[in-house]
Amino acid sequence: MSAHTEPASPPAADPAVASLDVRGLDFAYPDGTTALHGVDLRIEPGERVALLGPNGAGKTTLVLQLNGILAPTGGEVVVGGLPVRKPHLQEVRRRVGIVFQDPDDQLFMPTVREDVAFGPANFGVRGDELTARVEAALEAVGMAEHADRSPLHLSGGQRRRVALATVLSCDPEILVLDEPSSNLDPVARRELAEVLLGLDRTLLMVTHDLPYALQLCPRSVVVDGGRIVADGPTRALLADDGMLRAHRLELPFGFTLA
Amino acid sequence: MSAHTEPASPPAADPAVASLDVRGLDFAYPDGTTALHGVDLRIEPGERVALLGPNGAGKTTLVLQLNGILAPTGGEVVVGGLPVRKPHLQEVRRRVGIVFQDPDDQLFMPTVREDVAFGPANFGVRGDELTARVEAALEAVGMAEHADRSPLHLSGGQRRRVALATVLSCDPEILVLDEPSSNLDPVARRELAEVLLGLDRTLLMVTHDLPYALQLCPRSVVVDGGRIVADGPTRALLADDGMLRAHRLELPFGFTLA
Amino acid sequence: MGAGHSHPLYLEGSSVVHRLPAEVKIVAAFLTVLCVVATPREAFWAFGGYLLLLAAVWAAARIPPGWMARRALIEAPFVVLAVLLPFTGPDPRFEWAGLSLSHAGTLGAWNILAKGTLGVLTSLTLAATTPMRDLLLGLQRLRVPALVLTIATLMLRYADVIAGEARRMRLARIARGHDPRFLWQAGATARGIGSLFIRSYERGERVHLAMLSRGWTGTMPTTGAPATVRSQWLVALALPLVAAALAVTGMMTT
Amino acid sequence: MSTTDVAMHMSDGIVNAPTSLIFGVISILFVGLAAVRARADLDDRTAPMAGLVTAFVFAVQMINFPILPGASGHLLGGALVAILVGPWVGTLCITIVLVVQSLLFADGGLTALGTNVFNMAIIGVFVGWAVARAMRGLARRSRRGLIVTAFVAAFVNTVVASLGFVLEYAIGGAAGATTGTVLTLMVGFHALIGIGEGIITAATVGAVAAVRPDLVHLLRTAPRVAQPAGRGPARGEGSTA
Ligand SMILES: Nc1ncnc2c1ncn2[C@@H]1O[C@H](COP(=O)(O)OP(=O)(O)OP(=O)(O)O)[C@@H](O)[C@H]1O
Ligand SMILES: Nc1ncnc2c1ncn2[C@@H]1O[C@H](COP(=O)(O)OP(=O)(O)OP(=O)(O)O)[C@@H](O)[C@H]1O
Ligand SMILES: [Mg+2]
Ligand SMILES: [Mg+2]
Repeated sequence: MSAHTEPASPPAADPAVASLDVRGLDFAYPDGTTALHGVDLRIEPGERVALLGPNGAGKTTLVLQLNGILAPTGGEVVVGGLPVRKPHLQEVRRRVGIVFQDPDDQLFMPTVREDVAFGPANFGVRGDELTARVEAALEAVGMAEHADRSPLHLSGGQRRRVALATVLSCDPEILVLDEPSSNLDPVARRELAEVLLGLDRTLLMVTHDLPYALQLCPRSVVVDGGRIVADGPTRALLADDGMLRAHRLELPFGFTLA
Repeated sequence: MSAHTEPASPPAADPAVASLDVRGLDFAYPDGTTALHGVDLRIEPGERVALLGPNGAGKTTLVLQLNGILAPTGGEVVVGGLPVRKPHLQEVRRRVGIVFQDPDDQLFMPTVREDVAFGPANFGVRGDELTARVEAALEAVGMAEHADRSPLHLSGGQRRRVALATVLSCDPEILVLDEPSSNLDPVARRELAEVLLGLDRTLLMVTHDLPYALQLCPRSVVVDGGRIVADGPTRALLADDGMLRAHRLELPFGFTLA
Repeated sequence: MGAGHSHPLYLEGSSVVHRLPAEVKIVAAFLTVLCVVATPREAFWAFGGYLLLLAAVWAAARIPPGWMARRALIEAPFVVLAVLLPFTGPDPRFEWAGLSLSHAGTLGAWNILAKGTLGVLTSLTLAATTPMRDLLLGLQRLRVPALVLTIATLMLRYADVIAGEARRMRLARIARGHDPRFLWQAGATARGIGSLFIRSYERGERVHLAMLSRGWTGTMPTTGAPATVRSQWLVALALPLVAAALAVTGMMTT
Repeated sequence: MSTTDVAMHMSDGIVNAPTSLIFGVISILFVGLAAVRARADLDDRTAPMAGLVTAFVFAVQMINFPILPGASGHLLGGALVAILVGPWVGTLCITIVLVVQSLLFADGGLTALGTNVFNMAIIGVFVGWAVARAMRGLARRSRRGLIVTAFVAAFVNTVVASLGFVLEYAIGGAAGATTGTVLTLMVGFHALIGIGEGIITAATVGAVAAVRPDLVHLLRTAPRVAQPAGRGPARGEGSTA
C-alpha cells in the first residue's frame, strides 16, 4: 500500500548514503541498566531487515534511538546522511516512522481518524490529500469501518492496527516496526506482510516470529545483551542451529525450513 | 510447574460440576458496542481449551467476565458451581487467575517481587510459603534475577513474563491466559508451553498462534462477532479450511499440519 | 471525559446556543452572573426573573429542565457557611419551627443560596453547550497566553491518561483478590495516589514522545474553525443586557 | 454530593460584586506575570510535566476525604505544584484547574473565579513554595526530609489560603455573619483539611522522588540536567526545532 495516491515524496536517496547508519552506539538507562554496547549497523536504502533477539536484548532501546527519542550515551545515529541531533530532529522524524511496541503509547486522539491524520497534518499535508492518505492507511489495516470510534475503546488487535495506520499515513522513507504482528489475527498478519512487501521503503522490523522474518526480510540482525551478534541473510541465520540456540532463538513447533 | 512446594490447595473439584459454565451470556460496552451475544460454553475440570477468533471477536470481553471484572448484561457465568456475582466475587477470583492481554493492566507494585507476592498475600498465604511461591513463579518464567527491579523499567517481553508470574504464584484452579505468548522470545514461548503442560489445572487460553493452540490445547473454541461459531478438537478445527477462512484464521507461512 | 471531545456535563446538540462561539458564551455567562451578584438580596422577584431568563436559554438550547435540576442538585455548593448562618448570625432573632434564627443570618443564607444556585445554573448552561475543544479555542480568542493554553491542552489530554492508568491499577488489584474497601484507608490511598502519579507521568511522557515522533511542534494542527461574527456577539449579549436591566431595577426598588 | 463541601471553591454570591471585580483584576495581573516568569522554567520538555501536574490536581480534587461527619474536603494542590514545578508554573497550573472547573464543571462560581484564583493559585502556591524553600536544606538531605517538608508546606499553604477567604469576606462579605465567626470556621476546617492535604502531598512527592528525583523542582540545582528515566522512551531530545 502506498498511503497516498501520488508518490508525493519518493525516497530520492543518494545510493552512496546509507539509509540508516548506526555507529558505535552505547546507551544506559538512568537507573544504570546498560542496554546497548557499541552497536554498529548500516542499512541501505530499500533494504528490509529483521531485528531478532531474546527478551531484554536491547531491540526496543535501539529502535528508540533512531529518531532521537532516546539520546545515545556514546556513538551516533545518522539517517540518510543527517545526524540524529537537535537541529535535525524534525526532519529525521519526518523520514523515520516508528510503530511502538505498545499501541497505547501511540494513540491519543479522540477518534481513530484524527489519530491517523495527526502525523501527516503535522508534516503539512492538508485537505483532500490528507483525507486520501487517512482513508488509504485505514483501508490497508482493515480499520476503515471503525474510523469514528475512540481508540481507547478498541480491542487489543484493533489498537495495534490503528497504531500501524498512524505511521503508514505519514508515508516515511524509513519504516521501523517494533513487533508489528503481535496481537494481530492470522489473516491480518498476512495482510500486513503483503502491505509491507508492497511498500518501496527501507524497513527495519523487530520480531520474535522467525518465519515472519524469513517471509518479509532478506536480511536479519541478531541482538543479544546489547550487542549485535549475527548479521546476514535470514535463511542462512535460521539454518544455523548453534547460533540460534545460543541466543534463545528457535524455529517454532511444526515449522519446517523448506 | 506448581508454584508452591506442597500441593496446598488441590482443585478438589466435584467431577459433576463444570469448572467453568457460561450460560447465554450477553454483553454490551457502555458506549453501545455489543461484544457478546448469547455465549454458551462449558469447560470440565482439567480441560485445556484454546479460544480462537479474529481481532475484535469478543475474546477478551469473554475472558473479563470470568472473574466478574465485567458484569454481563444478560446470562450468567458459573465457576465450579459458584455464580460470578457479588457475594462470591472474592472466592471466584481466588479460583480463576487471569493473565491480561496487556501486562500494564497487571503490574503496579514498586518491585517485581512485591507484584508477584501481591496475589497470594491477598489470598492469605504468608511467610515461607509466600517466599517459596514467589521464587517458584519467577523461576518458571525466567525472571528470578530481575526480582528487585521496578516492573515499569523492564522490556516488553520481560513485563509479559512477570505478568504471567503474578498469576502463577496465586496457583488458581482455573488459569485464563489472554495471548500469553505475544512479545515472548521463541524459547520463552516454548518454556511457557512446558510450564502450562506441567500444570494440572483447567486452562483457557486466547491465542492467535494456531500451532501453539494445537500444541497445548486438545480442544478449541472459535469466537466471531461475539458468538461461538465452532467448538471441537483442535486438530479437526485446524483441518477445516472453510471454517478457518470464514473467520479470518489460517495456518501460518511454512507450517504443515503433520 | 474524552480528550478534547466532550466532558461529563456536555449535552450533545446543534442548537443556536451550541453553535455560538465559546468566547461569546463565556463573556455572556460571566456578565450575567455579575449582574446576579450585584442584585440586592431583598429584591426577591429579580431572582425569579433570572431563573426565567435562564429557562428561556434552556428552551433555545433544548436542555430539559429536569436534566438541569438534577445536575444543579449534585453540583450546587451547599456551603457550610450558608447552612450555619441562620444560627450563628447576629441579633435580632425570630422563631421558626421551634428554632431561633437570626434575621440577618437568614437573609445572608438566602443571598448565598440564591446567587450561588443561579451561578451554578449559568455555569451548567455554559458547560452543557460547550465541548472542551471549543472552550480552548474560546480562551485562545480571549487572548489567554499561549503557554497557558499549551498546559491546558496537555492537561485535558493527560486527564484521560490518568483515568486510564487509575483504571488499570484498580483492575490489577481486584483481579488478584484485593478488597477495594481497604483503599479508603488514608495511607493506602495516599500511596496509591503516589504511584498513580508516577505511572501517569511515565505513560504521558511516552505518549508525548510519540506525538513528537509524528512531527508535533506544540500546537495542534489548525482545524479551521470559522471566525466569530458580530451578530453572534449581539445574540449572546442579549442575555446579560436583560440581566442588567433586572439588576438595575432591583437596586432602584429596594 | 450529600456531604458538605467545605473546601475552598467559593461560589457566586459570597462576596459582593465590587470585591469580586477587584480580586479578578489582581488575579489577572498576577497570572499574566506568572505566564511571563514561567517561560524561564518551562521548555518543550517540561511542558508535559506541567500538563500532567495540572491534570493530576484536577483528578485528585474529585476524591473527597472526610473531615467531620457530613463534611469533606479535597486537595488544593498549592504546595504540591510548587514543589514539583516551581511557583510560577504552579500558579498557572492551579489557575487552569480552577478555570476549567468553573467553566466546564460548574464548580466554583464564575464571578468568584478571581477570589478563588487569588486564594488557591496565588496565596496557596506561593505560601507552599515559601515554606518549602525555607526547608530546602532538610528536603535535600534525605527522602524523609523531603516528605516532612512536603507535609508541612501543604499544611501551612491550606491554612494560610483559607485566610485569603477571610480577608475577602472582611472586605466585601455579602452574608450576615461576623468576620470573627468566619475566621474561626474557616481556619478550623482548613486545619483539618490541611492534614489530608499534607498526607497526599507528602505521598505524591515521596513517590516521585523515589523513582524520578529529576522531576522535583525543589531538588533541582541551578541549570536543570535532563535526566528522565521511565520505561520506554526516556531521556533525549524531546524538544523540536
Ligand atoms: N472498552 C470498550 N468499549 C467499547 N467497545 C469495546 C471496548 N473494548 C472492546 N470493545 C469492542 O468490543 C468488541 C470485542 O472486543 P474484544 O476486546 O473482546 O476483542 P478480542 O476478541 O479480544 O480482539 P483482539 O484479538 O483484537 O484482542 C470489539 O468490537 C471492540 O471494538
Ligand atoms: N525504562 C527503562 N529503565 C531501565 N531499564 C530498562 C528500561 N527499559 C528497558 N530496560 C532494560 O534494558 C534492557 C533492554 O530492554 P529493551 O526494551 O530494549 O529489550 P527488547 O530487546 O526490546 O526486549 P523485548 O523483546 O522483551 O521487547 C533490558 O534489560 C531491560 O530490562
Ligand atoms: Mg522490545
Ligand atoms: Mg483481546
